[in-house]
Amino acid sequence: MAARTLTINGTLISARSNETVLEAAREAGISIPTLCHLDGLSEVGACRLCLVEIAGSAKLQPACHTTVTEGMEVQTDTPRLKAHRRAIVELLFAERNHICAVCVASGHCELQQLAVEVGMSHVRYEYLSPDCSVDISHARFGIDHNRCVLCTRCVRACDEVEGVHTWDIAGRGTNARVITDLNVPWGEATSCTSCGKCLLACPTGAIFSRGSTVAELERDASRIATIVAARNERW
Amino acid sequence: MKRHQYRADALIEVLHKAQELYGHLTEDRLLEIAHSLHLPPSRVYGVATFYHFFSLTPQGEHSCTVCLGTACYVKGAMELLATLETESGLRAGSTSADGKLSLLTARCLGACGIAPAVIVDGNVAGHADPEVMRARVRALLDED
Amino acid sequence: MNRLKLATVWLGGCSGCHMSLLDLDEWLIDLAAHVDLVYSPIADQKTFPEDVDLTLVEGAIANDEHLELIQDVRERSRMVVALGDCAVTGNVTALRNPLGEARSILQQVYIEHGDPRGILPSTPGIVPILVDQVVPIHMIIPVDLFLAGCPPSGPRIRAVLEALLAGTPPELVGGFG
Amino acid sequence: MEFQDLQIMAEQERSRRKAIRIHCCTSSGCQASGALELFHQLQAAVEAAGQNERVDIVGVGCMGFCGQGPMVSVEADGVLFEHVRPEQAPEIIASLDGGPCNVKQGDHAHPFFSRQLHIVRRNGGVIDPERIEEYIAVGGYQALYHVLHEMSPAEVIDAITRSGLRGRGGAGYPTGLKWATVAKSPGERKFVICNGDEGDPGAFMDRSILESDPHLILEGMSIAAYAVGADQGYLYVRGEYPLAIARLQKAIAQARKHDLLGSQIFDTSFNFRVDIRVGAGAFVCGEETALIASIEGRRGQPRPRPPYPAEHGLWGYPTLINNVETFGNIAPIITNGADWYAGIGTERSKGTKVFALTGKVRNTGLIEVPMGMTIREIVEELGGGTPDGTPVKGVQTGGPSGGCIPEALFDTPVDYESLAEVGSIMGSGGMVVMDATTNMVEIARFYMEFCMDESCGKCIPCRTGTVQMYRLLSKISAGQATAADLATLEQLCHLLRETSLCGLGQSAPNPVQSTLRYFREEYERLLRKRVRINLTSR
Repeated sequence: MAARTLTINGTLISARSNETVLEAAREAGISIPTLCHLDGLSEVGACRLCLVEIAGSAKLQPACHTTVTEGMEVQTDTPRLKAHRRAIVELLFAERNHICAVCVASGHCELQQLAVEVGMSHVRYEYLSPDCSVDISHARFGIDHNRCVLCTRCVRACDEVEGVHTWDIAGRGTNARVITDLNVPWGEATSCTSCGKCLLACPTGAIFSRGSTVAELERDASRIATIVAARNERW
Repeated sequence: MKRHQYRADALIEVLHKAQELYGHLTEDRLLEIAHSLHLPPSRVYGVATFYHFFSLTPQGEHSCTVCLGTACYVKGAMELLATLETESGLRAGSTSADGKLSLLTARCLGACGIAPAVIVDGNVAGHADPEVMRARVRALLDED
Repeated sequence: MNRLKLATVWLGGCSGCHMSLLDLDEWLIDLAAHVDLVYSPIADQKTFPEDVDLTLVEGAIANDEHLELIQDVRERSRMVVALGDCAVTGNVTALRNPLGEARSILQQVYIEHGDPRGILPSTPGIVPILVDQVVPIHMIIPVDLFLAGCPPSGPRIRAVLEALLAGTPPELVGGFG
Repeated sequence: MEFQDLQIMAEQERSRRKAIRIHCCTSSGCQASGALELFHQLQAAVEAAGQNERVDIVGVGCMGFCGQGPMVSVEADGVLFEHVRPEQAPEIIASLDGGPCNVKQGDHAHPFFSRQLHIVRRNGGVIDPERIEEYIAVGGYQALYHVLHEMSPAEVIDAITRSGLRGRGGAGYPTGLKWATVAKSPGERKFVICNGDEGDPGAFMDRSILESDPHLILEGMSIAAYAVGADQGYLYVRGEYPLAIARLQKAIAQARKHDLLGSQIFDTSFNFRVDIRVGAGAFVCGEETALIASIEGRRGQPRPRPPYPAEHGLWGYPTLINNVETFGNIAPIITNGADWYAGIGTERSKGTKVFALTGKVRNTGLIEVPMGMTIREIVEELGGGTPDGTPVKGVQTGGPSGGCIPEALFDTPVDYESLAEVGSIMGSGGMVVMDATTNMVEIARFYMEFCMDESCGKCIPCRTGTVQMYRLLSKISAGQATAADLATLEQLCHLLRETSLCGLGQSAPNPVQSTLRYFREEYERLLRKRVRINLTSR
């Protein structure tokens, strides 16, 4: 595999020719915030948190979806990018009812961690306070739509890793929500194998295991990548 | 579905056809489509709810669609809609309890030259006058 | 050295942030050496005084009294700190927002789920009037500093106060919940 | 089919024509004004007057003057009738022999007609769109023949490039360059897609073209397919356009019957099939990657570009996507030559542009004018100003992705660069005139509501940023907002423009930003000093 040399924030780094800017940056120890990205799953470029500046391109590009090129000059942490990231995280907090104090994932939540990372001190936007439901019809898991950020990691984990496609998105715009099968209660979704990969993939407390109480839910999202890697190597 | 050889990419075409035949898409029908096209039910539901053309609830016997495109908007479509909402007691996008009438809105019918435009049971009426439309809606509601 | 005039305010919250402040135990005695507590739920002072240097506000804006008080707080304080998640985000106090406007909430709480079925509280001048949607304080007034946490831990409150007393900008790490 | 066959068909069609041909517009706009009934009454009147041998009543496509419909024209002497009522049919027929006629007559010399230049719409209002013979009689499919027999794909692309044609869907990407990219992208298969998902409210150019001259688009697509090496095309049409869909279906069937679509077209090795895909009510499907997703039977959500569809499009194959009007220019360019086309318009924007002139303007309808005409000429001369003489305030071009251009800048010529400079876009061609009574904050709110409803929900800035912006605009409109709210609104404009995934979100702030730029005082007048909060209503 050919190597590419590029600079990220002025630091010269080398990367494999098929790597994304995100992968190259992480290998070089440069952190770029992400939310919809999860190692092992396909990229959708939807959260816009990993947008970076690339010299010669007027538009910001998602690091997760941009392949490195020779001589590329990338900036990941300019004031403009920081301001945008903070605004995006604030928009998410305002969109649904993310109340950390009563959340199973508090302390182990990627959204909460992102808020800290991007320096969100408060939310400048009006809280939309939608009336969202909680579905605990499944024997082992539950889904709290109040905490869902529509990153579609559960949809992709279920489709691409488990291969059953129980999850999808219904509706559109801000009314979009994740559903199981034909929008039936999760417990009645016959395609679900109860494998729990959606739980592993979920960045927030939206998908939780029943029985865990506030701040108890810990999980390891990197297990998705492990499963994918193991499968690829075995076959 | 046969005509589309049960191809997964024919989903939207099939949904169009099903809605045309039955007026709206029931969950049973969506499930049937999912099975025939070998698609996950959640994907079928996701597609059916993404596009505003598809309706999962029955539509009224009659329909009245007010165009809210820019040209119609500039020419008073909102006032027209408000008049019809008051007359029918329906909110835009809903159907009367007796199933007589659905009051709907459209993004743009492309009939901007004759704005404001209203479609009553498939027939476009241009230069729509609130009072005339009010009477037509009343007539549809009162019909036996 | 001038003693700093400190106020703490308790709006729509559970008082947990004040408890957290009180958890600072003996450090409070050190604090008392530098500040005068001029207004607080734990002090006997009816009206919000003039010329306050620093006001810590716990809780969200949930009723008309809060609305009035927060305006006084802003007008009479040099610095306003939103203390804890309710003041910063609305938090648990705002959990009622998805259920609708105030009247619908009262209806649900006092009539539909009341046992025995009650009446809507309406005692003008005594029971405050609810706002339709609970909002964090920065939606009403400019806020100088946000200290999140439910509640913010004693040491975090202390770190902020120490920095402010020393006249340096406090470093706010950690977050919500 | 050979070239001679085309000529024979054309000759036969011309020779069977009767002495007098009366055109009755049967496009959507006029149909809504009762044109079909009028058409039947005209036929009945001809019958009744015993004029069957002499007079032909032909249902034709759009004449453009939709606001004055139904429209009827007499071909030979050029008489134009407006607002014709069905019961007036006998009067019109009688007038052919000098009978008295009180039907309102239009004036071909009126600037609305005389200042237009028809390239794409040359057959609109002239031929019966439901008969391929009529299209062939005016020279149809000869360009395709010429291309297949006398030009290499590279030569076709070169001609399109030299013509200077740019995409008519909004962004104005050079068409030749796009074709060249698809042509050189490696792929076992390639596709050509015609984007007829005309979603901009206030625009109906594509509907009108498809209804009036469907074969023109099929021919343009075929030429493109030959040039880029595609064998399958899709025509993606909005579900809101049933008449356009019906006429396209008919046109495709006729073209197949005459071997103008299908295998070995004009006895060459060129094969091309076209299928129609009907949209289902999603504005975002006008975005090319979303459109592709929709054709593939999925939710119409865009994906990040690059890779561009030209390299990685429908089912991963190189795909050419152009809009209806762009394809409408292809056959005329081939027929008349690239230099002819390049001689029309301005330095960087060549040819003509079709606009839907609507709103508070006396003459509403469809116009096709050379690039470079000023907005003032369009609104005041062609449009005739506002109906009641109220001063014009501005004009919105480009729909929800465009901007509002104030009257003071009406001397701006319509070309891609000039419109962008004043904060709007060419867009697909909607041109909504607003007069002094129009509330600009409300207009911005209207467009933001549109974008909010049409956001697909995939990327965060667009999905929830449009909601926040809509709420802020509503708050301002209701007189409940403060200066801080206005500042937040402006920050969000910036955020959406820079971070949204696709054009919908990136351009959603345009109407807000342009109205703020030119009509800021209308916003500021509505601001209040103190925050206001609703208390329990008792």
